[in-house]
Amino acid sequence: MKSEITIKMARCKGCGICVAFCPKQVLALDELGKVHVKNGEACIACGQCELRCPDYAIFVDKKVAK
Amino acid sequence: MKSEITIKMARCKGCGICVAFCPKQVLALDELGKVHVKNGEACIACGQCELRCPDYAIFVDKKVAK
Amino acid sequence: MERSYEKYFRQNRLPHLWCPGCGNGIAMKAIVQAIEKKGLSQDNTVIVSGIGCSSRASGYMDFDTLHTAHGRAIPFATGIKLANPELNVIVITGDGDCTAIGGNHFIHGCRRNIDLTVVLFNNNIYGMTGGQASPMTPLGKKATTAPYGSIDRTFDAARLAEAAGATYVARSTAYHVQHLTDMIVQGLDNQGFSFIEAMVQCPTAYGRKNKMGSAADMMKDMQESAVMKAAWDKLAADKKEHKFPIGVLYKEDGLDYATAYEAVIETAGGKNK
Amino acid sequence: MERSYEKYFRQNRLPHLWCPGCGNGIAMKAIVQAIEKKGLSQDNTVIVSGIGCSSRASGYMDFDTLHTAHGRAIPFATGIKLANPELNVIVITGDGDCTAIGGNHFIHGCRRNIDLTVVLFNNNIYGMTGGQASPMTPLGKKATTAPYGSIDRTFDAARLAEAAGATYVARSTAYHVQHLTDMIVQGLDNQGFSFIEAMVQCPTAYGRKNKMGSAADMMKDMQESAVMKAAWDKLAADKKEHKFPIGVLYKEDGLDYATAYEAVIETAGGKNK
Amino acid sequence: MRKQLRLSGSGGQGVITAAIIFAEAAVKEGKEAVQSQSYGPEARGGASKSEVIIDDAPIYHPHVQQPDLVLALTQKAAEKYYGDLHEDGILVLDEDLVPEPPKFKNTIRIPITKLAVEQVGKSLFANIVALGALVRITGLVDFETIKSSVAKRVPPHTVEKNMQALQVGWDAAGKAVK
Amino acid sequence: MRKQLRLSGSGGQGVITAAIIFAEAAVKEGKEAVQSQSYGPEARGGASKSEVIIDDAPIYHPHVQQPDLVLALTQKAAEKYYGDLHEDGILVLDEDLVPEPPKFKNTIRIPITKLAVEQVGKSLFANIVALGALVRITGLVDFETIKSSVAKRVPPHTVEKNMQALQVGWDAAGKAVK
Amino acid sequence: MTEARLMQGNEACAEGAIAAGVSFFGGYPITPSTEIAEGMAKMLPAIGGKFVQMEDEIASMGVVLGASLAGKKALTASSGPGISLKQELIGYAACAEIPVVIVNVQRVGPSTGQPTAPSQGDVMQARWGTHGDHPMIALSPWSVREAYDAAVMAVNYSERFRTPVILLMDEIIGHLREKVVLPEAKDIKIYPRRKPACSRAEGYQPYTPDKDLVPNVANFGEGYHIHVTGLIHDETGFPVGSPKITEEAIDRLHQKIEIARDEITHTEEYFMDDAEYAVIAFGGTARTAYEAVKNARAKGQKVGMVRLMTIWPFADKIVKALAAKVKGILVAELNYGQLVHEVERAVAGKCDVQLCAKYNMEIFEPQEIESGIDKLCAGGKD
Amino acid sequence: MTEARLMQGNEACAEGAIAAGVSFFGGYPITPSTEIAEGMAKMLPAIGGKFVQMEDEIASMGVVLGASLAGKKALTASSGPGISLKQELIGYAACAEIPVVIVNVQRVGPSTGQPTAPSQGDVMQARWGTHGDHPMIALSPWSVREAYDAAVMAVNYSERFRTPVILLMDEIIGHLREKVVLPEAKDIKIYPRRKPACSRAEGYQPYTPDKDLVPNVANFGEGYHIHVTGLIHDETGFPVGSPKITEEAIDRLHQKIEIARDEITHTEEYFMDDAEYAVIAFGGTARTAYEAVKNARAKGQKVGMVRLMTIWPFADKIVKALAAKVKGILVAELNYGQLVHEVERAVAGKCDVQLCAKYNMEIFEPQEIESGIDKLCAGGKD
Ligand SMILES: Cc1ncc(C[n+]2csc(CCOP(=O)(O)OP(=O)(O)O)c2C)c(N)n1
Ligand SMILES: Cc1ncc(C[n+]2csc(CCOP(=O)(O)OP(=O)(O)O)c2C)c(N)n1
Ligand code: SF4
Ligand code: SF4
Ligand code: SF4
Ligand code: SF4
Repeated sequence: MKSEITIKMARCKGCGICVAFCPKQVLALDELGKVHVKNGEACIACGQCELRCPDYAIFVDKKVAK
Repeated sequence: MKSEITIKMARCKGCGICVAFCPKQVLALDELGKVHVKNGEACIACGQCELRCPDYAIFVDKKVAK
Repeated sequence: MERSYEKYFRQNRLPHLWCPGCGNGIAMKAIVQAIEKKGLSQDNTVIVSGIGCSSRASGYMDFDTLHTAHGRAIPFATGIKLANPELNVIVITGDGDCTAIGGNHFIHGCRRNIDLTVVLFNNNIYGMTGGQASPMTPLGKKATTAPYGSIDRTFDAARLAEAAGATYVARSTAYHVQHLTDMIVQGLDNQGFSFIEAMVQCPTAYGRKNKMGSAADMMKDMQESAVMKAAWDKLAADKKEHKFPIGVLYKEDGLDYATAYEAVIETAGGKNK
Repeated sequence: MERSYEKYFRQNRLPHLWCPGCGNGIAMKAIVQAIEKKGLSQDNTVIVSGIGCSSRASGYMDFDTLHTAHGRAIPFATGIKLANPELNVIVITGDGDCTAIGGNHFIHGCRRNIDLTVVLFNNNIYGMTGGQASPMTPLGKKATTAPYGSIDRTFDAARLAEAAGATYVARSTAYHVQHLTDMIVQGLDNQGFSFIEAMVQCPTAYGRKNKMGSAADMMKDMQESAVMKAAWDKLAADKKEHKFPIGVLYKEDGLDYATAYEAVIETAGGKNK
Repeated sequence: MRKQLRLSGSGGQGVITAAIIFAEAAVKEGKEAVQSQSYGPEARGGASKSEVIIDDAPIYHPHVQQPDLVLALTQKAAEKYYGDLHEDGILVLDEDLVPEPPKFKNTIRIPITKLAVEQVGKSLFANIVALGALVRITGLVDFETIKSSVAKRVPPHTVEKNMQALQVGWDAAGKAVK
Repeated sequence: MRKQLRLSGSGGQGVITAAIIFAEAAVKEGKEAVQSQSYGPEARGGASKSEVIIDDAPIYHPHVQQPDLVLALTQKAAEKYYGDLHEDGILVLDEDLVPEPPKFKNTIRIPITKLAVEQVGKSLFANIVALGALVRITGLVDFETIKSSVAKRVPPHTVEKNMQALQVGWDAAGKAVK
Repeated sequence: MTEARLMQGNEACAEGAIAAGVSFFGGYPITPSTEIAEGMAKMLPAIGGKFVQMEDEIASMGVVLGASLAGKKALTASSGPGISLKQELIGYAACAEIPVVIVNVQRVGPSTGQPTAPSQGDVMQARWGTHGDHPMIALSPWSVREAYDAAVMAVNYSERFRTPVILLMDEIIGHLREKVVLPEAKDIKIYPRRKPACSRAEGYQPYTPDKDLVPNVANFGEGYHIHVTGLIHDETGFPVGSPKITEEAIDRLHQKIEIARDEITHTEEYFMDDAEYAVIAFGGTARTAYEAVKNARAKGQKVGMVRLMTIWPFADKIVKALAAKVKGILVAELNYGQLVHEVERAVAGKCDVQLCAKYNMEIFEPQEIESGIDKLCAGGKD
Repeated sequence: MTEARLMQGNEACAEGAIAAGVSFFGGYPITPSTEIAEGMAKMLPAIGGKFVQMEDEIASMGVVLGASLAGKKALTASSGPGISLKQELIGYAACAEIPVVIVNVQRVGPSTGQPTAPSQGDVMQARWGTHGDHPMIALSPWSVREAYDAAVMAVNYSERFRTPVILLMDEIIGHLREKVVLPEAKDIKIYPRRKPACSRAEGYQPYTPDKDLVPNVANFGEGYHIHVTGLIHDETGFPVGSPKITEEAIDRLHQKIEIARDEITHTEEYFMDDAEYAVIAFGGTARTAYEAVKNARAKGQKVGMVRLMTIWPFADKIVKALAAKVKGILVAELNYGQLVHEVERAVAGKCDVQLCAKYNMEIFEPQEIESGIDKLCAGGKD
């Protein structure tokens, strides 16, 4: 996993924008209509989800090699 | 005199526009501030005075040879 | 010497109340002459005005006439036209009436392309109230509310009309009275929002304060500053200062609002009422 | 993962009340990021908005904020700027707020070139009141007050701003969020009236009624329709349909109103108070 | 006899539509009915409630004073709106979206939204599923009447799905009250 | 002792300015003074009148009730405004512009406008010529006081001409009342 | 009789207006009046009428006045802030005598206030909102069916008196849905547009009053060449600066409605036969007041209710008569206390007047008005 | 003491406002208020203040409210139609508690009316012109000197109560020139802009009321990050949809002025010592009423005058006390009858109330009020 994905659940409204713009199908919505990380391994930390999330609910940070 | 100049005195406010635009100095204002024909002979019936009179007070008609 | 256009005036209301030398009278004559040229019937032509010296014109013209509130002529006129599209609706307005308090209605009238012919008597000042600055008072000029010279940039109402959607935009001056008549005739020809800016002199509230001489002097200024559109387009930028273009400034084809509405009625299954 | 821009939000008021997928949140973030880029102090930046979904933004932003009446943000903002020219004044408005009821203030703000940065969240509809047509609802689209499809021609707000006198005019979209931020930064750079149109999706009141799919679908439409200004200028006319230019659309130098006023005070012999 | 119903949920869940259809069905059956709603101060989101009063006599005061039934489709709505429920009244809850049901004697829990998604295909139909359930639970209007009322209110191409939703709700209520 | 003056003419003739200056001079001399005017309903043109009341005691009702003096610079103004003049009052008329003077005992005719044109150079100064005449006729304020009041009110570059106008009026009144 | 329907107050208002002959609507959306515009947008084109959404509420007033002058019956609708913006042109309509109906679906103010919440806080504004002197007609329905009837009546009064009429709804009724049975078209009385009584040649003057003091102003486009202005004008329609004409003009504006006052002041009485106390209420609040009075009667209190459907002109006579009859009056209104001023004025000390006011964004509960009644019966002491 | 000057009412108003600390004016010209704008355009820049001419009256209200929020004392002025247009934002100022003074130099309405002629026809509009519930302060000067003082007072009240104040002038005073002696600057009491009592860190909330129920709202740019809205809000300034907060908010708006009511209700009595009848008048009309009362006294009639300088809040107490003392009250006003309604309400039948109204575009003559007095003394019979 190249990245750390943080989700502020209280903010997420499940609009699906992050899901739609993720080039690697990392994200999905659950039944309660909130986003979750379905396939974290595939994340390339492009940040498209964070960029367009209208609710500032999802954040992607590059994992810093320790 | 090539023309007939008619003045509706009740309308004339003596603004002097006709006087200023007359190319032949036919017209002048009197003391009471109304226009009068000072030199009718010079009139060439160009109609400049009538054209721009804001009060529709002066009219020039070409004299029709009888 | 009876002039045929006299029949378009309410004779019992003349002489009008405008000041000696005021350009409004010239512009008003241009309108009735345009009406005469177009042969519009007095019975189905309506004159609508706002409030201002210029807007007094409606009272002098022998049609159904409507002297509305300051700035509101265009909405009233829109209601008249939509209610009865058979009527020819002409709006007379001032630079303050049209572009200050009435600015929003002006641009929305343009946007809708409602079939009105709007003639703006632009005297660069609020005449009626005694000489306050208008949105069309040139920079640096004095007005009672601009005693140190105006710093408010001006509208180019014609440019604004075009950007807002008017389909016919023209300008002329009280000096160029025949040309002005022609501009109005073409405005009446256009089925859509037609805007004609008529530059007029206000010797009382504007000219005097700005030492511009007599009414005739002010008209001579117009003569000097106005440049026909075709010539204007060729004029070098540095030659354009203190000058302005006259003529048809913009023209396009576009469906007018009342006609466009017919489609709505059709879709809704209604019949024109 | 704390983001530095979070400090510009009133955390206790988040999550905001906008619908799931509403583009307003994206545009609001673009504004705070522009503020951060410019390094504007939170203490001397004021956010002014009108009334509408978009205008709710002022409540979420941690500055002095002012939620005015529908359409009136620009006059209030003008008063703030003139009273205290040290303040950075940013206006957030909607397409209805700015170009319908607020249209006159909008063009007059442009004309005066008062130093405001006005960001119009254009969702093509009245969101707040549940989906009535705005002056920027495209022809043929449905709205609750245009059940048969809109016949009202639309404003090009950017073109209007330019014609009215704005000295900086730009457009971007919620899809192009970084570009949008950049457009706002440049707007803040300009000392004068800066206008930025931000296209945003309203999936609730506009998208649903017009079968435009999800919020993401609406953003993809933006991606497809928006063309960078440079490319736009080269685009063949027939290729322009359903597309629109984004980027800096107009820019000029011009004295802003508050600065111009200094000269008045000087002439009058006063000192700035 | 007066019956007072309160339907609650969050903004987009369609409780107002459900209430309107209910009231319409009652009118169709010759009863007096009033329906009202209140929005939160927020334009969007927030809790939303809609009330229906059904009676044989004219109805004056238009709001529910003590509901005989409260439907809540979210936790927030349940907490906010069940308080004044008549002690013999019925509380109907979405089983999944009200995970912590208030303690009330007469509570019926139905997985309304889940049923809408799973059996009708979209959470959008939750309100009609709920309506089907309410019709059965209250017995105030005929199932046939509600069907025709629904058919009149919804977009034509969704009528079939909505009929299905009604039936799903009706059946679920049958199971739940058993 | 109360004195009531009415100055009338047409729109641009400056009777309001004259009245203001008169009142100002009275104030300078320590008197109470009020000045008011009324415009016709017309924006422009039409008759215009301005009134001045001068007294030693406070002045309440602000309009002239019965003038002691009426000045009229046009025929129309004369007809419209002289009616309620006190029988012992004075009617001052522009000799040329009021060609048909109303029949009133105490009438003074002065060619005010003509004097302004001929002796001061412009009809614009008619109001100040009239003022000079009124000061002499009424004796209510000092000629020196009026001079300084005029100097204060008019544009600086016109002060000289205006002083001349005052004098012309003063002299003409002297001749007329002789 | 038509079939029973579940109908919303705003919807009923729109349908009522159309039934009365309205074929033109100009407006600008605002909660809680928007459904009227939306209904008109849908219904008008279907009958060949026209709906136009204007740029703001001022333009909305302008466009309906224009349409009315061109011969169409016209309606506009708004709430709170929008009604405030319309004031100048409401005055224009009064002065130029242009028939028009303005619906105000009241919400909580001042300013943006609580936009979705019910209120009756615009009662005094309806009478005094614009500058200068002119009378006003305002009607306030208490049911969905009456919203329909009041819309018909408002249109009729605007035409009959050539005056703006305010349909003073509240959110309670505007958004309420209830069972209604509408009248059949043939049973609806419509006041037609007044027509000139003579031709131009016969000396027609647009503002010459008819016997009922109302002028028969011609529509534009009928060949009369009339002039319409917001300046004070004489019978010709042209402005005059004469004191006499000014007084006459303002007098007539008031008198044309004053002489019909009794006829247009609609009120209803409930439980009043032997009442010693009365509740005065109107609009949506009257429904709750009715319930409260019924409950009070059940408790043995001798109280009745007078419901005002016509708010303006105020029911002076009726309230005066009431004051002579009862010991006390309770005015229940959903505001800080507005109509109560008029009641106090009319009562002129003849009986006790108390106020039951509520302005917390919720409607009254019957119990609240019942406590008011208890206090009233106790002579103001509790 | 300063030198005596001949000064116009409108001029005095402008100078008074500046003396009270006004440094910002936004306006739009309209007769008969224009001289105020013109005076401000000239004077303000000379003291480093700002004058801006806006596109209309609505923008004028907006710009002064913005300037006030940014810390400047601000004034606007208008008449008739312009005042009607300002109503929405007057309500905004009341709700958001923004200090501002609106001068209304009244002219004859309705609508365009008689634009150059005097009237007092906007008395009720001043109180009830905007939608929703909020109180209003309105002052009406009767002399040029008092126009100056009233301007100072209006600015002070607007600052002290954080509320819009209407300076309800009339054309009579606005255009009158008379001798005045202005107070010296050092003798003018100025109420300074209220300041936050604590810092942000200490939990500052902009709408927390001070002891006098008025909040100390910070100016923009002082680092408080406040939020200002026209929605009903709590002490934080943010909107809340709670019935309790709504009620409290509306209550406080009224109460902050109510508790100071006696102090701000300025009235004067003339010839009242042994009076059996009284004339109530205000503004320019009071001057004529004074003359009439003096004449009546000379004729032996036991009549006095009560002049209201504060029109709103209405002088309830004073009028009630008056009613207990005299046999009859004559209300003289230059309109169709407006303030008389309030007088009747307050009097509540305790004495006779008669109206002396004039609305023909001319001011009263003393004789007209004297006839009114004759009728009053004859018990309404003549
Ligand atoms: C609502 C309103 N505001 C202000 C006025 C005052 N007013 C009358 S005409 C006018 C401006 C006139 O200027 P313009 O429109 O340029 O016309 P002009 O008199 O110069 O022809 C103003 C401000 C008014 N009548 N109504
Ligand atoms: C004077 C006035 N008129 C109407 C309204 C009702 N209203 C509130 S927001 C709005 C339009 C919102 O549309 P827009 O400005 O495009 O913003 P959006 O909600 O789409 O972001 C309207 C009509 C109001 N609050 N005030
Ligand atoms: S974009 Fe944001 S709000 Fe939307 S689903 Fe993703 S995380 Fe949630
Ligand atoms: S232009 Fe007309 S009004 Fe002017 S002086 Fe000549 S005739 Fe008279
Ligand atoms: S003031 Fe100016 S615009 Fe008005 S009538 Fe006089 S010259 Fe014409
Ligand atoms: S209605 Fe539209 S604009 Fe408003 S919050 Fe919802 S998505 Fe956003």
